[in-house]
Amino acid sequence: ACTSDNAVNVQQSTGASGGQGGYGYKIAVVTHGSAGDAFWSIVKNGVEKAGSDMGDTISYSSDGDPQKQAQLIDAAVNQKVDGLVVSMANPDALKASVEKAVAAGIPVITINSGASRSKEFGALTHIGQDEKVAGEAVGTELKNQGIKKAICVIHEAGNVGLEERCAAVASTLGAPIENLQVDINNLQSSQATIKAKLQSDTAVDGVVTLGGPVASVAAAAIGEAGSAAKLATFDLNADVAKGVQDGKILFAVDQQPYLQGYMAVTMLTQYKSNLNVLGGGQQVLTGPALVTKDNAAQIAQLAAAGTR
Amino acid sequence: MSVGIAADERVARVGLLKRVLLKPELGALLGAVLVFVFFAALSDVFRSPGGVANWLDPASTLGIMAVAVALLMIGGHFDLSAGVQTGTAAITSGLLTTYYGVNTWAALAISLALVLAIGFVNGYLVVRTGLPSFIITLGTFLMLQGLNLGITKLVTNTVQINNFDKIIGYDVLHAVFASEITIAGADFQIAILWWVVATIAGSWLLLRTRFGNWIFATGGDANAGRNVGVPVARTTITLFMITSLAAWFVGTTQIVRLTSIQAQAGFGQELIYIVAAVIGGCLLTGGFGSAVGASIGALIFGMTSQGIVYAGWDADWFKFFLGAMLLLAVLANQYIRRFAELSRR
Amino acid sequence: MSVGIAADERVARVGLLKRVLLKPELGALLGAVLVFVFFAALSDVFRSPGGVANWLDPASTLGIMAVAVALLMIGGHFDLSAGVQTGTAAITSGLLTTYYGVNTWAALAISLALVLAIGFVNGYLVVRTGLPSFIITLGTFLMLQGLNLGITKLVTNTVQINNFDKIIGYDVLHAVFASEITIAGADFQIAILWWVVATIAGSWLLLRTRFGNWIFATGGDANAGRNVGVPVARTTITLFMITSLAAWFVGTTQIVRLTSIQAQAGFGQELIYIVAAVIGGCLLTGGFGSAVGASIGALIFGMTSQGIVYAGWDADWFKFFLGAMLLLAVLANQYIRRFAELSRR
Amino acid sequence: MTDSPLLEIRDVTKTFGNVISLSGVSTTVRAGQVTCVLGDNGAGKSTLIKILSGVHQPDGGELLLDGKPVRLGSPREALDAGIATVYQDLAMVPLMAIWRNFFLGSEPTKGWGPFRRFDRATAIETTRRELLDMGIDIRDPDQPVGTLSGGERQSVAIARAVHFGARLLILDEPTSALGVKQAGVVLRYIARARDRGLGVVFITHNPHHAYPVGDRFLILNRGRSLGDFAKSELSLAELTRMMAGGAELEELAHELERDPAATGKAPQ
Amino acid sequence: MTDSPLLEIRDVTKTFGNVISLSGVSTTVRAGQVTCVLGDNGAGKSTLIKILSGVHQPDGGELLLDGKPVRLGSPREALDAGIATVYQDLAMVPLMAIWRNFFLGSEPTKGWGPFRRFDRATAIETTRRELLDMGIDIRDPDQPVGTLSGGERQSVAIARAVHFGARLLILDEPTSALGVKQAGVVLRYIARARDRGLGVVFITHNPHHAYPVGDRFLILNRGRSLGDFAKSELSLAELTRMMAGGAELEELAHELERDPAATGKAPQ
Ligand SMILES: Nc1ncnc2c1ncn2[C@@H]1O[C@H](COP(=O)(O)OP(=O)(O)OP(=O)(O)O)[C@@H](O)[C@H]1O
Ligand SMILES: Nc1ncnc2c1ncn2[C@@H]1O[C@H](COP(=O)(O)OP(=O)(O)OP(=O)(O)O)[C@@H](O)[C@H]1O
Ligand SMILES: [Mg+2]
Ligand SMILES: [Mg+2]
Repeated sequence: ACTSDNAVNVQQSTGASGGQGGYGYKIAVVTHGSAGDAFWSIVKNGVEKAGSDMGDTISYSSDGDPQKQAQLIDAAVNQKVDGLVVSMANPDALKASVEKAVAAGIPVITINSGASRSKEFGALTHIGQDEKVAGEAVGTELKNQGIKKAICVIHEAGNVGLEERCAAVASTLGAPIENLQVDINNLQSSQATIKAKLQSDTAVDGVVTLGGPVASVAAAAIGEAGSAAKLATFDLNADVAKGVQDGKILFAVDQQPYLQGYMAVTMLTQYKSNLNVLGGGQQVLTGPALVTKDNAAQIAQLAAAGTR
Repeated sequence: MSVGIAADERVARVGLLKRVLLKPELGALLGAVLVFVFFAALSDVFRSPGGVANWLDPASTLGIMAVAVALLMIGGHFDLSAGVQTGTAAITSGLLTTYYGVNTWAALAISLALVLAIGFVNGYLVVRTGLPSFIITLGTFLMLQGLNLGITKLVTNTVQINNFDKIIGYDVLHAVFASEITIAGADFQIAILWWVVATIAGSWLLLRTRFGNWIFATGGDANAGRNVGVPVARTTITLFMITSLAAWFVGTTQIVRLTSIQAQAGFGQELIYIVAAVIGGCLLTGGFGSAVGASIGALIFGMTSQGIVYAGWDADWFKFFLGAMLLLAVLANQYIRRFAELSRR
Repeated sequence: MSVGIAADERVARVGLLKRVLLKPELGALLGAVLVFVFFAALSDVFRSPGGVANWLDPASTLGIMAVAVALLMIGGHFDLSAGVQTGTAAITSGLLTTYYGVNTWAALAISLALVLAIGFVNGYLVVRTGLPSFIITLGTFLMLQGLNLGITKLVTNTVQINNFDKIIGYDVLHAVFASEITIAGADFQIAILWWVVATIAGSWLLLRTRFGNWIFATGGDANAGRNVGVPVARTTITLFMITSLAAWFVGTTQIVRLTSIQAQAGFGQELIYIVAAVIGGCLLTGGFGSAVGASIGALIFGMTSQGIVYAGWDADWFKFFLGAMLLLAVLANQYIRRFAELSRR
Repeated sequence: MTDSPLLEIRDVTKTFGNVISLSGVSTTVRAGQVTCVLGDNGAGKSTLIKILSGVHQPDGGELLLDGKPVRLGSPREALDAGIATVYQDLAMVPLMAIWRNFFLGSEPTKGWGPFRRFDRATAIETTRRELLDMGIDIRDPDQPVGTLSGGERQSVAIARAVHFGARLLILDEPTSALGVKQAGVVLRYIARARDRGLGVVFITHNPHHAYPVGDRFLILNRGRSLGDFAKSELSLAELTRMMAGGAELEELAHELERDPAATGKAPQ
Repeated sequence: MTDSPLLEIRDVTKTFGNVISLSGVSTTVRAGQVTCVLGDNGAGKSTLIKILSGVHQPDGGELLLDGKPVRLGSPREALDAGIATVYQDLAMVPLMAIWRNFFLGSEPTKGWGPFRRFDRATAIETTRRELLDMGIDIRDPDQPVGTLSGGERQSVAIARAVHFGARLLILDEPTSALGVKQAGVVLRYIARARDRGLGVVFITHNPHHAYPVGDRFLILNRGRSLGDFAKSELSLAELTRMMAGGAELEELAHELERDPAATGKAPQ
């Protein structure tokens, strides 16, 4: 018997559908997030919502390999899009392609990473901030909690963004911090690895994870290892929001990825139609905001809907 | 001129030890002992009951897959989609129950039927087209990866499915797939038990049944097999479906254990399954190998990947140590076999 | 009773078309045409000079690797470390020049020597131990991945190396590895030229030299080859070193083009090289295939991955489309060959 | 003679792409008789045999089993119809143990339902016995077939076919790799099978092997039949002559002997 | 006779693990003479041959080439010493074209430096000619060896060894898969090689093939030598008898003929 009251995840539809008619611009978004990455999936949701709100046509593509990302930018330029949104984890690698887009008269907005080089390449503005800022916020907060020794769980070896986050945490923590590598695609084994670390090094009293799914298994691992370590994480999802509410997770740092995507498209649309640039070309910050026990409840519902 | 079987003058004596060493599994077993001793010497937590329970855990799900993949490899094929299928199974069960309110058991049955169908399609295409399974399953691997993400995104608007613990009957599922058994003060996952069961079942199938004989023939020389009446096509398709069955089991274990599943789950694990099977002595070209060997391969991999953490080595070098340990394990295994073969053949 | 060669009554006539279709490369070529027509119909940018230049670009570096990997596969081996070696080469050159101030040419020579040494070790271990190359190179793959990350982290404290454009002689390097040639208003990467050169060189090596004959023999039946005096060990090692050479070239292209390199560069590409070779008709079991075929395989892959973007399909489903296109391409290829073989064999 | 032959081959034709391997070949095999197929290398003997054993399907002509047209779509169907074959390439899996190869495709089982299993003891015992019967005393039935000598391997394949051949036994050059003693054993096997009432198809290049046991002789040349004779229509000498090469051996013997004066004149 | 033989084999022993394949076997091969090695299946003939051609190294005993002890560490070394072999398993790569197989390992080249290349035209032409010489008229030298009939394949291997055998030619059962005509051609080849002054080692199960061309006969049984005879010491009848099985064939012929009354009594 199929009873739909068993459907525990069914969501309320959020937001009204996009404006009819609209501006009709063609906007390409090219990021360095790997497919299926939780953070970038929220950015994509923001981009698409803005597209439907503004009545623009969006094409979103991404590749973690800088050379391939550059080729995707070239493809967008070939298609003569009206605007381009780029995240620049490796600005040097994208320089030629971004400049080519600017030279072709396509307005470019950079998001997430690459703030320092944005202007130099000829982008209108930058939205969001480097992982560094968020990382420093986490480090500071953990320092306030009196953490003596921490581990930073990297779930994709060699990923620039993740490494930046850990490095930034280390820079403000003022206590020893060790990186630990796990495999995001095998969370069960990730849990065992985190547990192994906590079992073998009982001095660890702080755990930093860099994404929602890993935070959940880290919480479980802390419990199973009988460790008293405190857990902080980057990025949100429904489980993380709940974990924060339950006190299993100390706090989560939120860069509001949805906003990075949404605002980039909106601003390009406004620029194309009205030559407006928010902040007059200065970097627009989207965070970091700390999600703690106090505000987690409100956000949980939104995280489940994929907008926070 | 003919001599009794028991005393052929052309056969020299062979010691029991050397006979034992010749079994491929036992070479791998010695490798496993070596790895264990190595890490046990470096870290006493590693050899404590809690430590053992911890590194047996990742080895268990890997082992279940490795046994199925080993059978497939002995039958002469690869399944690159095996890892992603674990995700497909879990995502299907998760979406059906938590989003569409389908009855838990019906949902599990549907997801099982789905992955078995995928296995069937893999096998059917391989048999029908004669293309290498590597390329066929790479195609399904990519397609499933896209489907897992695309559908999860479409339905949930996020890249993961939560709240699996809220479904009806979760208690039963938890008991079957994710309960823990306390031995010597440490909690051992029930998956370890299922791993042992899978290994025994795989060995039995391979060595004691007609189907096992067909597996060896299909991988060893499909043409010769066909000529003496082995149903090569049916054997191949069944092997792919067995792999899918294992993927369903492991995927279900995962979603029950974690109560949530990600769209990318299982991606990239297919190579690790193959590695475990190969460490355990399976030939990549088919026709040779064992289920027990594959299980020991999984054990070596599990011990090594967790052992590095227990030993406290720098995480940046993790992959380096992992690679070095793997290479050492297979080389030691090989060396032992060579040594033993010097006195038999 | 003996009849002249030209008119053996047992040989039926075969049309030229069918003869042509039988070449494995031509089957793949038709697949490529199919893919091209498909995307060209969906997007006119795809078929514009700019679009062509764009999808030829990823195909070119992939193609260079695919040719080398195809030779290795024809010789009966895999190199899972091929992708990571491109990163190793680039990281070595990058670190030596930008961090240690080594002369540019000396640094390039050192990095070349290093990856050739890696290729030698791969080959030597495979030849010496008799273990499958899959497992040996998986070991070096993991080790190199760890080394690339560990050393980059150690020296730069980040995971990428920048400022390669600040080194002495960068202009020359840029002209050789990363300049662009404008044809019909579109900028074509010089790598496309090198790709053509590599394909011709690979074909020549394979079909016109003694070494090529040895490659086929090594992969087809190493034992038979050994018995008639083919230096199987030397051939195998050389093939691994050729793969390393290609990896060095591609890695250098990458760091010169991007002026920076990431520690994880090249990781995961090894499978794509193999896919390209297999789409192009190389047998996974060795002994059969062609360099031209591998190049066409790279072309199909490049067209498909960029074509999906030009067609404007949702990125979440990217992998699904990629998988479906690959499967269709190989199936079409296979179908054409079967059809042609119906009238020859 | 019974009126309806066990197997009748009518005008069978087979082409591989543009190679015509067989064209318009006919013969009959009767129960309790041996039909020999003779001919040069590449004459199409193995092709004919593969059609009889279901490996290939003919492009033209038909096969009649007990007078009824049959289509042997696969080796399995042929085996089920009681036709067992010793292939020229032996159809053995080199990595598998002798006893596993012996029973491959026709494994004896015991137990029932999910516990139905390969009856190893029976299989090993039978293998050892059947091979001993052939004069092959294997050291270890667990030895992989790939490590046997060429002749040993051939003996295993023959023993297998004899064991499973219920009505028709086909042997493609079974004696070519065998020693004199073993070849004798095989000929005796063929005679014994014949006497048990089986039909036998026997391919060989050696007329001295064919003539003693054969009842009919089908002679192929370059894919065509040169004739299909009963033993009564042919003498050994005629048979040998027909096999393209004739009494050449005798003549050759003289030719090969060198002129005695030259003997020992070994150039450095 | 010259005093120093081309090749002398002294007390050679070879074991594989616990299997003793050869023990204490000796013989000589002289230039311009044929040494035949005869024996049952599994007697160790192929093992001896593989020692002579560098595939295996003996565990005991020694080989003397021109009176000097040599160690043939690999097939390449044997080839370089002028020893060419036709292996029982032929040593051909099935997926490669005939002409590529023919010249495998000894490819003719033209051009120099980086432009040194395989001389295809010469290779194809030579292959075609050498095979025609053997009476094999191949349709297309580009055909993969795997699609040839068993006998055609054997002919290619023999033609190759004859072409490359500079001083010593070894043939392991070269005639076993051949038709009468082709077998005759091979025997003539052996005689011709002998007359050109080459030493030949010839393995066969057929005394009728061995006796006409042989000068010495080494008879093996279960890895041991039963004796090493010059032709003058042995008649064909004695040789046949020694080959375990003796004049059995004759006798067998009678045995196999059934009692005439029974003929035709074909059980249904
Ligand atoms: N699968 C195939 N594809 C193409 N040609 C084939 C195939 N099988 C056989 N032939 C060709 O058909 C012809 C007959 O081959 P077949 O094997 O039947 O000869 P045969 O009489 O058994 O010879 P032998 O005495 O040497 O075994 C040969 O010329 C062979 O090359
Ligand atoms: N590589 C090996 N490993 C183990 N045993 C072997 C090996 N090679 C040969 N033997 C054994 O050595 C013995 C002699 O084999 P060999 O091949 O020399 O026989 P042969 O005289 O050539 O027989 P045939 O006439 O059947 O070809 C056989 O019993 C065989 O099983
Ligand atoms: Mg034949
Ligand atoms: Mg032999």
